[in-house]
Amino acid sequence: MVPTSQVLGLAALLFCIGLAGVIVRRNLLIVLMSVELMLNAANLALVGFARARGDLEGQGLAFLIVALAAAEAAVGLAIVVSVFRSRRTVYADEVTLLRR
Amino acid sequence: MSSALMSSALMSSVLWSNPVQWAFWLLGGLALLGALGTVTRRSPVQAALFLVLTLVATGGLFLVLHASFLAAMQVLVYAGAVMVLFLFVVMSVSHTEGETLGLAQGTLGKLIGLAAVGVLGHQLLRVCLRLGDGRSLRAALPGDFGDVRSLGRWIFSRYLLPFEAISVLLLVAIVAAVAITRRPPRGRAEGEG
Amino acid sequence: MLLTAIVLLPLLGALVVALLPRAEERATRHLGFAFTLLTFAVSLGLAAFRPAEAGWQFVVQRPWVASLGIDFHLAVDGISLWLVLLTTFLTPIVLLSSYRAITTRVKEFVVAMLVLETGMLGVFLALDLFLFYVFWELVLVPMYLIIGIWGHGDRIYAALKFVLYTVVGSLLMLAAIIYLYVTHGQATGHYTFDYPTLMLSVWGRGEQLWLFLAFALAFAIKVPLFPLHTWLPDAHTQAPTAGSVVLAGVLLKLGTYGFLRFALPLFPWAAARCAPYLAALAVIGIIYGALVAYAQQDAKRLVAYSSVSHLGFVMLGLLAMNSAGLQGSLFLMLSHGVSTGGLFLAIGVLYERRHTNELAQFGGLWRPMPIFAGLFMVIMLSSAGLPGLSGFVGEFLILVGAFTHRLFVDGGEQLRLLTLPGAWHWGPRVVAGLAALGVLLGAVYLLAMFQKLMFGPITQPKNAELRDLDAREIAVFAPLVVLTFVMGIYPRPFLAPMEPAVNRLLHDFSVRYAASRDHQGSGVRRLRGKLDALRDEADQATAVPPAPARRGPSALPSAPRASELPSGRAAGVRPVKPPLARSHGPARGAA
Amino acid sequence: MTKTFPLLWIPLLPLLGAAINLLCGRVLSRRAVHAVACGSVAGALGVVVFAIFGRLWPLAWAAEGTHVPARLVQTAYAWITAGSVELPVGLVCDPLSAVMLLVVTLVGFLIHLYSTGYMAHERDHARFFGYLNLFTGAMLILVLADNLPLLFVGWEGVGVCSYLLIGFWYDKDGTERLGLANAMAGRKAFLVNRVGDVAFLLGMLVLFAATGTLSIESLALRASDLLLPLHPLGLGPYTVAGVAGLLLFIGAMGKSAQIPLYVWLPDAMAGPTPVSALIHAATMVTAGVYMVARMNFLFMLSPAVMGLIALVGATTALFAASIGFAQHDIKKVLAYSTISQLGYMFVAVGVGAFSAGIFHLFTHAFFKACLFLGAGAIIHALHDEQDLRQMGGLRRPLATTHWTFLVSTLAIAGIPPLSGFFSKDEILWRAIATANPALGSTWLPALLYVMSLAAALCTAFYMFRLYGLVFLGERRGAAPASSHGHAGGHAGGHAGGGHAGDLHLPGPAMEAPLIVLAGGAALLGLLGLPEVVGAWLGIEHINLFERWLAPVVDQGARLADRWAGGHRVAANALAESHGLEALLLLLSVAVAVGSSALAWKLYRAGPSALVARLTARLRWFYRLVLNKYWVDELYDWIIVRPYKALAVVLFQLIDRLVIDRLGVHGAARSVDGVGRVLRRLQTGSVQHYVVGLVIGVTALVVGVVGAALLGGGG
Repeated sequence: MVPTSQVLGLAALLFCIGLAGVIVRRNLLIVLMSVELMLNAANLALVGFARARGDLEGQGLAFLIVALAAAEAAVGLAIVVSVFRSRRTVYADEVTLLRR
Repeated sequence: MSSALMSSALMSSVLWSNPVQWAFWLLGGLALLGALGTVTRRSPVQAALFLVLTLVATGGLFLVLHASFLAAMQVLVYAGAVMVLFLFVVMSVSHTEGETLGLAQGTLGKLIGLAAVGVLGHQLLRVCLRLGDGRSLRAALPGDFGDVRSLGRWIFSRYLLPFEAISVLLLVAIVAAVAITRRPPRGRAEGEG
Repeated sequence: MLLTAIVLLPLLGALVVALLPRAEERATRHLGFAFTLLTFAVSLGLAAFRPAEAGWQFVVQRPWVASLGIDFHLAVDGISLWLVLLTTFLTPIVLLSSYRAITTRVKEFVVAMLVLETGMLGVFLALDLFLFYVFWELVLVPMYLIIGIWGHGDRIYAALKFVLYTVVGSLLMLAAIIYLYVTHGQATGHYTFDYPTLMLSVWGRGEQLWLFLAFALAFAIKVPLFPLHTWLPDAHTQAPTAGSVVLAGVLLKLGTYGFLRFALPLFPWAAARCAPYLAALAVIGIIYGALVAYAQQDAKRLVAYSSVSHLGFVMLGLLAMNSAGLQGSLFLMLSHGVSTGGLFLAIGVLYERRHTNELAQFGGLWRPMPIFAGLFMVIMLSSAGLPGLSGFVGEFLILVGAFTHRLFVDGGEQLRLLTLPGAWHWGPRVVAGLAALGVLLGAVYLLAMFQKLMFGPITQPKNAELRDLDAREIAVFAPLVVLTFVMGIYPRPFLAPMEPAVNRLLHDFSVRYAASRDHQGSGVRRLRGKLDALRDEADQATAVPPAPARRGPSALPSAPRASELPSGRAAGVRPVKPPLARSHGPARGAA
Repeated sequence: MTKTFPLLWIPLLPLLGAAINLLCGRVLSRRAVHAVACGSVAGALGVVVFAIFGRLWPLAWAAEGTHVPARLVQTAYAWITAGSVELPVGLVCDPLSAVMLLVVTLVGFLIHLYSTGYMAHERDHARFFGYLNLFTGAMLILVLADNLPLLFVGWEGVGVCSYLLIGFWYDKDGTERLGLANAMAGRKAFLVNRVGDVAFLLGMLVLFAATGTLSIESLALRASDLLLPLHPLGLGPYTVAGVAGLLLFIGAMGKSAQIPLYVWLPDAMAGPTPVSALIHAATMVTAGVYMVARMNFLFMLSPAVMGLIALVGATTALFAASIGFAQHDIKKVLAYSTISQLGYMFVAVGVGAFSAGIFHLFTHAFFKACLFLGAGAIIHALHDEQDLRQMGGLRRPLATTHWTFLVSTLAIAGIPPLSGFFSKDEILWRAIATANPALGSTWLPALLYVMSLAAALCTAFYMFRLYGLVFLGERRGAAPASSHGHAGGHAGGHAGGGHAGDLHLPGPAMEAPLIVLAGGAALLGLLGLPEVVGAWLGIEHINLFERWLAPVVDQGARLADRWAGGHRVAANALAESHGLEALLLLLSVAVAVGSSALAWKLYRAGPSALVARLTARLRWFYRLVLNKYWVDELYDWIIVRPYKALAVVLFQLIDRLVIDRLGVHGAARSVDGVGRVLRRLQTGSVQHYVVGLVIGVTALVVGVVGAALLGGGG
């Protein structure tokens, strides 16, 4: 018997930590990890809801999100690798192709 | 923030006698610890390991929340496949150890960002905690709540389309990863995805 | 149906031409020329126009974007009739003239010209404000390319200046159009861009002013009115001959046409308020343009400034808001299209031979190229407003219109657009007098140019053996020169179809003015019944036409009595009593 | 008394000729071009003669006594109709226009004929004859028009033709100076005319605004409107007739070379001499006089303007005549004499003696055309030598020219019984015998008379000076090398003309017109014998010319009596006494003969020593006159140069600097600046974008949450 409020609060905390990581860290790998973290937090929240409402909607979504996270990780990492190949770095602020 | 959590916890009276609750606190703490580690560790490897900790802890939380199948998925897919993938990449990429926690350039922007995150978190917590208050959970859940059969039936009946879509997405992602990482000059495709 | 064909044929041509292989330059030219000719031929179908009728003819109306109330609504009346014909008439000539001048990217050029023609025709024919705006902007793109790609000198600067100037204006206009659309929709529940429908409502004074200014800015830039004219000389000077001709011949008329069709009738009260200032600008433009033209060393630049001067005349005639003035303006638009177009063609001929427009480079050209000189002279004199040639008719009517300017609105009140508030009622006379000065100044710079080009001995050996016009070039000039004579000697057929349409517009103007005169503040008021209904009754000068009234209880003060409306003749300058008499002291023995 | 008649053919024929010669002149043979040119004008002459003597004359007889003028009319088609403007191409031939028609077609035809000889060697003679025909057509339109705008068409048409013909030798054998000078002269003529034309235009506008019509006939019927008060520029009140009349008269000033707009005429002599004869002596320059006479009802309604006209005329007459003293260019002398004679005509119309004015116009057309053509023959003979100082002793070699020239000189000098005497004397008499209520009725007549008489004195003097310097004495100046030919150079023999020494003798094509014109100059005066003669001979209405014009030109007087309550220029007390008239007649004869004799004496054998001494004594005055009072220079300084400067300044200052630099480019630059600033935000680093995103989300959440909590009463 866990109060939903605590579950959601926990999820919120995880989410914010992940977000902070995305913002602060320069290493693209760690940025990606932080993203995973955020997705994870979302999952947690969903499951919490499922538990609270007593139906499987949330869990279903969470399931999908897990798959999504996997895909995202794959593509993201691929990008990191190719970026690293092309310019020998994995630091976000040294990759400014979006300028111009 | 955690003080807010504590206070709300104190408000709900019956807690202290409840092992499930204890489990939740433990696992939650571990998850937070892992998360903080992930974000703060300088070497990617360590960060990855901390992330694993978080993921596993979350799996535990899923169990606590009657999502047994998801818990299994979490451990298998995340803590297993995804993290292995991460470690592979980390190994193949970062012989650039020791990133200084990047407050060097764009510091101002990052600080603003952090502040924003702080505000955001505070708001979210306010909502969550209020939301939970006084809302009594359904004590009685079906026994098979969240196990493979129920969830599977549920997915393959009602969520079939999204499910298929997701599978296609995965496929696309794999192809994309291959395409992105193959070296143009020598057409030698190496599927690091 | 006919109109749809006229508008879309050039576009079709553009598509076909675009499909041709780049190498086939001759074929491209001929095909493009053929399409413009075809368009002209089709537009001759407008001969079926019934000149006695005031209303819209050849109407095409089918929903385009039904959800937004946007129609594909084309129609022609006595006002747009000749402008359409002018466009379809000028474009083939221009393409023909560019055969030798344009040698690079021929295909793109032809396509651009064809698209341009569609745009111009659309502007003249569209009765749906949105459609109008689309065509209005459509004109911009090909012109930009024509100047920017095939121009000379720092063409990029000129092209950019042209586009920026125009866009600034037209964006404001778009905002105004949307405002009309929304407010009209909210007030009547009928969301539409349809011009005739919108004409059935009047907007409050407060908003009229802003709406009018938004429209007026867009049009004034196109005209161009005095302080907004500096894009014109650059555009003209840098543009290729064909560009200059279309620019002077048709594009400038888009502005004046816009004033006549939209800005003035839609917002009569604001128009009446702003007219004196616009008229002042117009007259300044007339004199200023003529003066500055005299200072030019570059033939094209000189003619460009002459356009500023002539278009000042046109604006003055429009603002006179009486039958003579409006018809004069329309006529001068045509005449200016022919004569100034001809001048640019002639200068283009010289440029082809000598690759310069510097007046100093020429002189004594009459000896080597007499045919050219003769044709040039006729066109030049027509542009100088010589009686017997096309230019004079328009200028004369405009001066009469402005000089005898008065407009019955209702009852005793007569509205003098051209009188500055608080100024003595001699405003119109003075304005017309100053404008008449333009006739003199026009002769000054044109004769100076002609002398520098043609007279005196040949100073530069290169000029001695210049070719005279060949058959193709004569074929280019002949229609223009003939038209110049015809329009000057027998202008009646040109004026006849204008009269009913113009009177109708004047009638609408005065009805709408009366409706909006005491409609302070903002908001849309429907005119009960259709203006046409009002018009019919007004024309047969029978009982009091239904008062323009707001939907709902309170009605407007009664509309002008039919007999006082400027219906038919009364709209014009015919003095019931001599205006001078009426405006000065006791009218002894008047009437 | 109105009949319709196909008058349109009269202007149409020359116009057709012009079209033919201008379009395909270069492929036609010289002979064909001449045939077309002369033929078309001859045709017009034929139609005119038939119209006048076959149709108009009987009508006039029938209408004798009544005030209704006989008129032949035709409305060809509706020209401009817009709003209330309704202008037909309406032609009318009444006694007044009949006179003009005769002059234009007859003199015109003779001059065409003459030109076939004079321009025999011109390179593009087709262009010349085309222009000449065009001019004739335009002039005929001007004369026949029954409404002002149509008249204006002819009015400006002749202006253009004169522009073209003055600048005809635009490159004068490639000699830069002369060629450009000719072109400039043409331009000057056109522009000065345009100044007048603008005033004319405004005059039409005023009339239209006041009466709502521009047809001359219906204007005459709106006399009441013409007398309405008018406040030009809020000043006033003047009458419509006054303002409109003034404006129209300014137009006439330009066309008829009156002070201050006379400056173009002397320069116009740059054109070929037949042009000077036709346009700048016989026809075009008299258009102003014709117009005033045509609009006599308008002018009679405003005595002030009439007085002004008379004064301007008298001043011009005297002023121009004085300049005539000292010119060395034979054509310049004649030009100034033309201006002076035009001044006479304006004196006439200014004192309401319209018929006298037209009569002088009529005679002047003949003797002045004859003089110009004679001068042409001389110049032709001397290989384009125009300087009097190079002439002399041409009496014998150029016999025909000499006699015709002498007759015309006598005529213009006012020696009885030649035509000039009668016409000029009529004007002098009416000048003193007329009172103008607007201006002092006592001093004005006297002043006008004195000035006119002085002008007559000068005229007689400089004309005989001219005659003496050209024909009497011995040939001065070296015989020019015959290689120095005139326009177009000499190719082969002369059209009928032979050579005597170094002279080209004029051929019959050139001499016939001279003789006809001289005959006219001698005899036509008899059409307008003064009343005093009639009194002696006991013949009523001996002045046929006045009788012929009366129905038209007395209209104004009648209207003024009816509407203005007789407030008009009218005959004063003197007019009654035939004695005085006879006295003044003798006086003017004495003056003319006296000064002619003096000139004869002084210049019989070239400029005599006495002349030299006089000029030495009056050096300053001589210089002043020689330089035409420096009027051209004055205009150059106060008008031309400032105009050019203003143009340049406006262009550079307003257009370039204020509007473009500050306005347009300023705006552009400011936009550019803003862009630079904003571009800073685009760092391209992902994380900054994320920050932006987070901030956005946060804002949203805060908003939503805030709302929710408030809504939730929390």
